[in-house]
Amino acid sequence: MFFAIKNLNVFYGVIHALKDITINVEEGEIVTLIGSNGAGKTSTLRAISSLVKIKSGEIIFKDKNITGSRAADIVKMGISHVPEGRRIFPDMTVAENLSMGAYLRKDKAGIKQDLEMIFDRFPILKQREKQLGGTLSGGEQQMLTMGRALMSKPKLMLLDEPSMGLSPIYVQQIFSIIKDINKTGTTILLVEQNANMALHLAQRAYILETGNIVKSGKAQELLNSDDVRNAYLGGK
Amino acid sequence: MELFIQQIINGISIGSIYALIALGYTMVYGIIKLINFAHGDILMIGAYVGLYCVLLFKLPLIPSIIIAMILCALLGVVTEKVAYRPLRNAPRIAVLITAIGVSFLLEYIMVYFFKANSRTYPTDFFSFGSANIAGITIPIDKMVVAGITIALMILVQIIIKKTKLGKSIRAVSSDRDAAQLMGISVDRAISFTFIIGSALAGVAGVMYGAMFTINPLMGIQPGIKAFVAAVFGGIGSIPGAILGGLLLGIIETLVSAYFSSSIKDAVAFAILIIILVVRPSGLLGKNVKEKV
Amino acid sequence: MNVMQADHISIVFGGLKAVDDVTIYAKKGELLGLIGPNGAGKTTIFNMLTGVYAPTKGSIAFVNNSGAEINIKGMQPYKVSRIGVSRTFQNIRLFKNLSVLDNMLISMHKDVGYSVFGAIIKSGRYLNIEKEFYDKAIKILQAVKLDGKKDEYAKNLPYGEQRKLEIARAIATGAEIVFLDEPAAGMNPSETEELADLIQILKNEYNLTIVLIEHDMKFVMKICQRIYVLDFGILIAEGVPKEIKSNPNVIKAYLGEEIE
Amino acid sequence: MIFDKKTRAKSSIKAIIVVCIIYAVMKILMLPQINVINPFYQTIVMKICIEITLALGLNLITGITGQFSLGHAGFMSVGAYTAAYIMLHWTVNLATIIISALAGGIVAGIIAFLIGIPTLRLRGDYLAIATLGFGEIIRILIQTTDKSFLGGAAGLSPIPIYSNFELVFIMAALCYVCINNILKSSYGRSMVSVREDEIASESMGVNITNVKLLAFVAGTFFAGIAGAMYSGYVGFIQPKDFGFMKSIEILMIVVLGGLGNIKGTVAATIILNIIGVILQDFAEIRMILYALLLIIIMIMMCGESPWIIKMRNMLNIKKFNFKGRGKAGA
Amino acid sequence: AGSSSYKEPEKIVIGCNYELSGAVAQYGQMTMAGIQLAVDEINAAGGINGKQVQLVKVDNKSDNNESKTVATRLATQDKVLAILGPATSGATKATITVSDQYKVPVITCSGTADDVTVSNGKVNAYVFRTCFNDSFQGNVMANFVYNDLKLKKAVVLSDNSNDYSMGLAATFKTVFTKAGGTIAAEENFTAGDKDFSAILTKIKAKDYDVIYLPSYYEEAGLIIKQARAMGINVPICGGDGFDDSKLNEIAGDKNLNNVFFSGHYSSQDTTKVVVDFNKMYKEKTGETPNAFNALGYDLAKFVLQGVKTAGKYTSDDVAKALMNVKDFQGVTGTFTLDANHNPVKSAVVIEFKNGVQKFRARVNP
Ligand SMILES: Nc1ncnc2c1ncn2[C@@H]1O[C@H](COP(=O)(O)OP(=O)(O)OP(=O)(O)O)[C@@H](O)[C@H]1O
Ligand SMILES: Nc1ncnc2c1ncn2[C@@H]1O[C@H](COP(=O)(O)OP(=O)(O)OP(=O)(O)O)[C@@H](O)[C@H]1O
Ligand SMILES: [Mg+2]
Ligand SMILES: [Mg+2]
Repeated sequence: MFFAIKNLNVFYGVIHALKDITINVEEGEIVTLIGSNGAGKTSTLRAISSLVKIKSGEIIFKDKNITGSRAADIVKMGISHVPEGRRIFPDMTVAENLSMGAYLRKDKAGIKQDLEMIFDRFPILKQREKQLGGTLSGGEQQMLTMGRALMSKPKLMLLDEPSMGLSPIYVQQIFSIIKDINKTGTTILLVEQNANMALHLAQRAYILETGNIVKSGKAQELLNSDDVRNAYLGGK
Repeated sequence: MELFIQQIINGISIGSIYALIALGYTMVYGIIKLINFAHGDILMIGAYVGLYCVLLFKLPLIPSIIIAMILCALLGVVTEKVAYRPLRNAPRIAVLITAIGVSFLLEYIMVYFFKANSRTYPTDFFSFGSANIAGITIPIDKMVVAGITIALMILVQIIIKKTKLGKSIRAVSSDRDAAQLMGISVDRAISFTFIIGSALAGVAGVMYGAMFTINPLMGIQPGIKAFVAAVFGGIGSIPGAILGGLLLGIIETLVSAYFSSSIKDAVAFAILIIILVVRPSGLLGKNVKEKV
Repeated sequence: MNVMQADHISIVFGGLKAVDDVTIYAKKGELLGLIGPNGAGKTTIFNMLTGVYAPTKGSIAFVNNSGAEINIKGMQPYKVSRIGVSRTFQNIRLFKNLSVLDNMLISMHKDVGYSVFGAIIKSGRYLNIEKEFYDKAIKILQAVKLDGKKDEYAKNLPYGEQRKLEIARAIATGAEIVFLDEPAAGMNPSETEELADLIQILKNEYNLTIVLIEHDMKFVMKICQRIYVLDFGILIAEGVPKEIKSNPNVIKAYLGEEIE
Repeated sequence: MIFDKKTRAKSSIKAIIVVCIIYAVMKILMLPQINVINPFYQTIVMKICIEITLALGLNLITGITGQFSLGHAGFMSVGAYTAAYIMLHWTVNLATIIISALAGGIVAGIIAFLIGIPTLRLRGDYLAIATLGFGEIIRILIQTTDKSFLGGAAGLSPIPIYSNFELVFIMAALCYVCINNILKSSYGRSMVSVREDEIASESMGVNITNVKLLAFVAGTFFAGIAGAMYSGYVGFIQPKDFGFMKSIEILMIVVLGGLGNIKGTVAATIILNIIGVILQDFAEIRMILYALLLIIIMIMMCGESPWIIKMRNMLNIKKFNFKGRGKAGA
Repeated sequence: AGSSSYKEPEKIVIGCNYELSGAVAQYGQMTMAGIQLAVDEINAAGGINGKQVQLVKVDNKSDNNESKTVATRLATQDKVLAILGPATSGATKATITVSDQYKVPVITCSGTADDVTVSNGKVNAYVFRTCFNDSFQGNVMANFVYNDLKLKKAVVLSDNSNDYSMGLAATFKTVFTKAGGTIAAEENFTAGDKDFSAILTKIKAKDYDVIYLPSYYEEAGLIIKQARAMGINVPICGGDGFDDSKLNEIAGDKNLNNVFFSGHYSSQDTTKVVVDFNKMYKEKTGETPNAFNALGYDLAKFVLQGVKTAGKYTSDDVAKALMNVKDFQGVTGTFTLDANHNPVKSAVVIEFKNGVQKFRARVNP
C-alpha cells in the first residue's frame, strides 16, 4: 500500500475535528479532498505531517506505519507539505526560503537545476530573489510556498489550497504544475476550495463534512453529482 | 586629549567584556526570543568550573576554558530539556518566569554548596600586565578578551549564516512549524542553540572570573548588561550585540570620567532610551514594518 | 459625488515602484473592483488609502457625510478610520483570542461617549452607550448570520466565517467606505456565491461604498459596477465588467483567457 | 452584560457585600481571642494587600494591554517617596494619609505620562528595556539626592507607621474594582485589542498611543498608591527596595496569575506569599525550594507533554489561560 | 512578648533574622556562622543557667520588608527572647517598630548607620548594637590620616548604593576638613561594579596624597588592585569592611602595602579571647575568621550573657539586662553599651605590609 489513513481521530481540546477518517492514495494518483470551511481538510493534512497530535488511528506510507513519527522524519521519508496560509519564512529572502526547501538534499547539481525550473515557472520569484519573504504580496508568497515544497523532490505531496489568492493565470499555472510533477512520479493529495478545477484534475476525490467523510469516488462521477454541484461547485 | 583616549580605551576594555557576555546571551535570546535569565548563572558556573580547574588540577587558561565550555554546554542543554522544552508553546513571558526559576536554582544550589563568599582566581592565571603607548595604558588582558570576542563573533556568524546547522536554527527561529515541514528537527536546532550559547557563557565566565571576583550571585549583573546590550544592538543581530556591549562600556566610562560615576548607569540608560526612541529596533536591528 | 479620490499616487519600496502614478476614485454607493496579477500593487493601494502607508507622491482625499473633503496625507490609520474609512485584510487580522462580540465592540470604541471615570462607576451614560453598542453589534452580526456565535473565540471560527466577521467588524466602525481585500479567498464556489449576495445586502442596508480586491473573476464580474485593473503598479484599464472582460491588455496581463 | 440601572445596582450591592464579608471575616480572625490571623500573619496580610494593588496595576499594563514593562518598582518608589516625604513633614491624620496616598499615585502617574509619550511606541523587549531603564534611572536619582532631601542610599526613616489593615485592604479592593470595571468597558476592550493586534486596532479607529498611555498611567497610579502604602507599612524605605528584582517579582505574580486575569493576580499574590511564609523555616535551602516550585508550577500549568497533561488531569488543574479575557463582558 | 502568666521556659530561644539569600547573603551567612559557633560552644559547656540555647534561623532575603515580617514572626510566633541581626543597617531599621511594639530586643552587630539606635534624637528603646557606628569609624580614620600619617589632601571613594560606605565617607569628610585637610575629589561607584579604571584614571590626574575608601573587601580589593596596577601608590585607607582574608586574595599581597583600615581587633592581637577564637574557628571550619565571623560570635555571647543575668526569661527583661552587661570581653574588644545603645570600645588601626596585617594604633572613643 502506498499511502493510507485509517480511522483517524483528532481533537482540539474538546472539539472533535476529525471523526474516524479513512483515506487511501495509490502511487501516482492525484486525490483531492474537498469540503466547506471548517470541515477538517487542513486538520487532516496537519495530522499526516504530525503537526497536530493524533488521538487514534493509523497512517501508513509505503507499507510502513508512520503514526507518531516526528514531523521532521516524515519529511525525510518523502512527504512534503504545502501548508495553508503561506507559511514562508518572513525574515529570510526568497532565495533562502527556496534553499530551505532543499534542506535534506545533498545533490548540489540537482538542487541548482530545480531552482532554475522554479524560476522558470514563477518568473516573479526570480525578480524578487533578494527580497524578504515577509514583504512579498499574498500571491507571491503563495508561489514561494509551492516552490519551496517542490525543492524537496517529494514522493508524496500534500497541498493545502495551493491556488488561494492567485490570479487566474497563476491558478492555471499551479494546476498545470501539479499535473506535471504528478507525471514525473509524485503522488498528490490535494485540498482545494476551487473544487471545480480540483475535480477536473484529480482521479479520485473525498468529500469531508464536519469531520466526517460523507462521499468518495471517481472525481468525474462526483463532478456530475447534483449534491456535490449544489454544495461545492455553485452556479445554480 | 590623552586622558580622553585613555578613557576610550578603558571603555573599550570593559565594553569588550560586556560584548563577550552579550554574544552568548544573544545566541539564545536572538533565536528563541527567550529572555534567558539564567544565562548569567551559566556564566557563573563557568567561572567556578574554571576556578576548580585551576585550584584542583592546576590547569592553564586554555584547557580550563575548554572544560568550562563543555560543562556549560551540557548544563545549557539539560536546562533546556528539563525546564524550557515542556513550555515550547507557552507564551514567551511564561518561559521567562521559568528561566528566573532556573536562575534562582543555579544560584542557590551554588550558595548552598560553596557559600555566598567571593572567591578569586590565582593572580597569575590570566594576567598579561599592560602596555604603554605614548602615555596611554593599554590593558593587554582586556585586549585579549576583545580579540577573543571578535573571533568568536565571526565564528558564530559563520555558523549561523553559512552552515546547514545555522540554517536550521534560523528557520526554527522564524517559523517552527514551517521548519519542521522542511525536515528540520526543532528539538535538535534548539539544543544546538543552547549548546553554543552556553559554551560562550563558559568562555565569558572564566575570563570574567579570572579578571575580577566570583561568587554564586555574580551572574545577575552581567546577565542584565548582556540583555541591555543585545536589545540595544537590535534583537537577533549578533554584530549588534557586540556593538551594543562595546557602546555600553564606552558610555559608562565616559559618564564616569566626565560627569559622575554615581549616575553612570542612569545616564547610560537615558542614552540608550533616546537611541531606541530614534531607532525603535536597536542599532543594527532590522526595522521591517509588518506587511499587512 | 466622489467619496474617495486618489490622485497620481505612487509608492516606492527600496527602489521598487510598487504603485506608479495611479489615479482612482469612488462614487457614493458604488461597488468597485480592483484586480490585477499577483504583486501588481493592489493591497499596497489599500494600505495607502487607509493610512497604513503614506504614498511617496500624490494625494488622497475622502468626503465625509457632512460633505467636507478631507485630505489624509500623513494621517495615522486610526484617524483615517475616524473619517469613515474601514477595511479587511488579505491575511485575516481578527482579534483571535477575543470573542466575536468583542471584535465587533472594539471597532465602535472610537465613538465611546463616556469617560474612564464613568466606566469605573458605571454611570448612566455608560449603561446607555454600552447598550447602544451591543444592539448595533448584534444587528450587524445578524446580517452576517454570526449572532449565534457571538461568544465564540474568533480563532475558533472556520475560515469563511472569520472572513465574514472581518467584514462585519469593518462595518461596525460606522464606515461609509469599506475596502475588502480578497473577501472570497479560501471559500468554495457555493460559499462565494453566498458571499456575493451578502455583500450586496450589506451595502444597501448600511449605505456603503465598497472597493474590493479579488481574484475570483466570476465573483468580481457579478457584483462590481466598475473595475480598475492594475499591472506592475500601473493602471492598465478601467471600465464596466463587460469592457474589462474583453480588453486585450487585461486578458494578456491577467486573465490569461477570455472568460465566459 | 449590564445595561440597566437595576442590574447595575444589584451587582454593585453584591460587590460591596462581598468586600464587606471578606473584611469582616478577616477582622474576626484577627481578634486576639481567636488569633487565627496572629500579628505575624497580619503583617503578611498587609503585604499581600499592597502587592495585590501593585500587581493589578502591572497586569493592566502588561497583561491586559500587552506592554511589557520591567520598571514597575520604579513607579512604586515614586509613590513611596512622595508619601513618605509628605508624612515626614506633616502631622499624621486621616486627611494627610489620604492626601499622601493620592499624591503618591498622582506623581507616579504624571511621571509615567511623561515617560510614556516617547517610549510607548517601542514594542516588546525594546519597551521592556526602556521601562527597565527608567526604573533604574528613578532609583539612581533618588540614591544620588542629598541625604537631607530623600535620604540617599541610607533611605528615609523613621516614617510614621500610617498604613493599617483597613487602609491597605480598602486600597486593594478599590484598585480591583476600578480595574475590573475598566476592563468591562470600551476602554478595557480597546486595551485588549492593542495587545492582540496593533495594526488591526488602529485600522478599527483605536488610537493606540492613547490607549497604551491610559493603561500605563492608570497602572502606575496604582503602583504609586501601593508605594505610599508600603512606606507607611514598613516605616523605612531605601532605594534598593525598589530595584530591578522587585519589578521582576511583581511580574512573576502577574504571569503566574495569568496575563490579563485579575482574579488570578489576586490568587497568585496570596499563593506566592503563603509559599514564602512556609519556606521561611528552610533558611538555607529556602531559595532552592522556591526555585524548584516556580519551575514545577510553570511546567505543570502550561506544559504540553503527554505526561504533564496526564498529571494535570489527575490533579484536576486547569491549563493556564494566559490571555485571561475572552468572552464578552467577562 | 509581654506575659501576664510567666512560666520559666525549658530552652532559651533566640531568633536570628539574617540575610541568608539575596544581594548581601555573604554578610548574613558569615555573621550566622559566628553566631552558630558561639552557641555550639555555650551549649557544649552546659548552656545558660543549665538551659540549652536554641536558635531560630530565618532568612530575610536581603529584603527590608521581609526583614520586618521575619522580626514580627520571631517576636510573636516563636516568642524569642531576643532577635539577633539583621546584618545591614537598612534591614535593621525596618525592624525598629517591631521591637517597640512587642518589646523584644533587636541587636545587630554590623548595622552601623548612626540612626539605627537613635532616630530623631530619641533612643530606640529596644534596638542595640555591638559594633561601631559610622561616625565613630569615619572619625577615627580622619584623625589618623591627618594626625598620624600627616596627609592633608584626600580623595574619597565611596559606594553610593551602600549606606555604610556613604555614612563613613560623610563623617570622614566633615572631620577631615574641620581638622584642616582638604578633599581633593569625591568619586562614587556602585556595589557590584568590577572595573574601576574610569574613576581611577580620572583621579590619577588630580593632586592628592591619600585615598579614603570606605567599602567592603570585595570592591575594595578590586580597587586596590586596579589602582596599584595603574601606578597609584598613595596610601589607601578604609574601614572594618577591609577586615577579611579575601582582601588579600582579591587585591594580591604585593598590592597590599600602604593600606590602612580601622577595625575591631587585630589578628596579631595576643589577648586570649582573640587567640582562642582564631584557633577554634580554624579548627571548626578550616577557614580564617573575618570581621563578620568575629562580630557574630561576640554578638551571640554578649546577648546570652544578658539572658544569663536577666533574672526572668522575658524579652523585655533581656532588653533591660543588656544594658547591665559591663565590660564584656569579646573578640572584637571589651565594651559596655552606652546610653545610646552603642558599644563603647576602642578601635584599632591596622596597616598592611606586603599583605600582612600589622597593628598600627589604638584609638579610644
Ligand atoms: N488550533 C485549533 N484549535 C481549536 N479548534 C481548531 C483549531 N484548528 C482548527 N480547529 C477547528 O477544527 C475544525 C476543522 O478545521 P480545519 O482547519 O481543518 O478546516 P478546513 O476544512 O481546513 O477549513 P477551511 O476551508 O476553512 O480551511 C474547525 O471547526 C476549526 O474551527
Ligand atoms: N514593505 C514592502 N517592502 C518591499 N516590497 C514590498 C513591500 N510591500 C509590498 N512590496 C512589493 O510590492 C508589490 C505589490 O504588493 P501588493 O501586496 O500590493 O500586491 P497585490 O497586488 O496585493 O498582490 P496579491 O494579489 O498577490 O496580493 C509586490 O511585488 C511586493 O513584493
Ligand atoms: Mg483549511
Ligand atoms: Mg494583495
